[in-house]
Amino acid sequence: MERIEHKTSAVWLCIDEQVLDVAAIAAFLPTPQVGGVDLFIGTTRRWTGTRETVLLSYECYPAMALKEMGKIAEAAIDRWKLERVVLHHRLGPVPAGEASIILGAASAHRADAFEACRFLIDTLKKEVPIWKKEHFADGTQEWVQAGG
Amino acid sequence: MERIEHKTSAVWLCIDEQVLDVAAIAAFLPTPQVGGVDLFIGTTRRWTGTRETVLLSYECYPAMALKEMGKIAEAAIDRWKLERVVLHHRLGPVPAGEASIILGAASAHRADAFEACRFLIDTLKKEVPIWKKEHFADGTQEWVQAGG
Amino acid sequence: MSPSAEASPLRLRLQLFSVLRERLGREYIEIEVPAGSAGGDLLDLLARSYPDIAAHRSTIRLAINEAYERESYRLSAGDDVALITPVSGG
Amino acid sequence: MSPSAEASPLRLRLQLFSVLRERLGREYIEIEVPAGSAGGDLLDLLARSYPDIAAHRSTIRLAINEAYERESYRLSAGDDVALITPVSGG
Repeated sequence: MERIEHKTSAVWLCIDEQVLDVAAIAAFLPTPQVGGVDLFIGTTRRWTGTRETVLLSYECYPAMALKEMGKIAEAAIDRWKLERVVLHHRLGPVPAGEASIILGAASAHRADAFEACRFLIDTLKKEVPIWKKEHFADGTQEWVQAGG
Repeated sequence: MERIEHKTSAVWLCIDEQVLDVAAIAAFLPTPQVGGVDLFIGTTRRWTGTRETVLLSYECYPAMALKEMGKIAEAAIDRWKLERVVLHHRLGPVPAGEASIILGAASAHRADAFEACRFLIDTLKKEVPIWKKEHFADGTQEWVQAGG
Repeated sequence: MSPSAEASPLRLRLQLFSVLRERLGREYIEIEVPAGSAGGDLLDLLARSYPDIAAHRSTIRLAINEAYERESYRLSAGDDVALITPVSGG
Repeated sequence: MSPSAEASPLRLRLQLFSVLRERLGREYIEIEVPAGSAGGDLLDLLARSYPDIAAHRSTIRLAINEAYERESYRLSAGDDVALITPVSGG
């Protein structure tokens, strides 16, 4: 799938099969009014108890996923005092240890950034039409059916 | 001041006059047990209402500051299920838009990472002997006397 | 609309993803529903025809024209419909 | 300790930072306190000698040997003392 992206002065949304670029995201977020930035990075966890995951693979409904990500960004901007918001999601295979998602919120004061970032990930996991399949080391595969 | 640093398999503390390296921090945090990483980045805010800040300059009590940062990291590890913790603080002049601090917490599940990261910054601002001086565009300077 | 147009059934093309795409072995279903059908009627019809959809009936959300809609949504010609099983991004 | 050792005053070297370092124009204060003095006694003595310290007396925390200590802490020879005004890192 091709990279799909929407970038304004305040919001940067992206869905892409490439490795996510935390430095570019951290560079985008500050503005002259920003004092605090919170970033959430979701990574493929190799071990869950004694079960080993080799990779997660993600698929999405591209146009709708980007629209839903935009709605979440707008909802966060309505609710907290934010200067900038980022939502980047990786698609396709994401090996253990790599990032599948990076979300960020930048605000004058840190409380807004923390609360908004938590909202971004909690809401994205419920609303955005993206699905992950877990590929275990024993060769089995399984669609994950609920936000985790 | 020379860079002072303490790095183990689980904790990376650093106080340095150089620009903080968010990519290196984001690369350190994941382990095979990590699913969620929360990073807080504190930046020099240029505008507070109509007052313009040119830079913040930081000084510290170096040996004690690193020890206090270590205590905070240990307290977070005791309280939440964390795989890794990072506390990096920049010293000297930090121009508007640049980062003075980057803190991170990595855990199997995101709730621990978010709560721990918030605890790291809130506690650091109260306990670690580091002081900031605000340099305004009108030429005045002022030591900040309380965590902000 | 004329009475004959009202009576003619609605042809829809539904997008499938994730577990439904895999179980049904395809990305789209073409289906006809009676004119005036709601989203819930469509899901009930699909559940009768496809056991794999029946198994997920209670948790499928409808997306119409790239936005979630309630099951009471009245379907129209040209609607872009997708079946959204519980999402798991992040 | 012998009675004469107990009676001899304690010479301490205090580190200053931030606003106190700037106001007093130096990084260290050398001071003698009576043997057996507590941290709070030291702060009271400093406040009587230095108006700039008096102005901050109520918010200064004592660091002894690179850790915060209560004002009841009994000072000893060789203690590494620092005056910590409210911190503002981050």
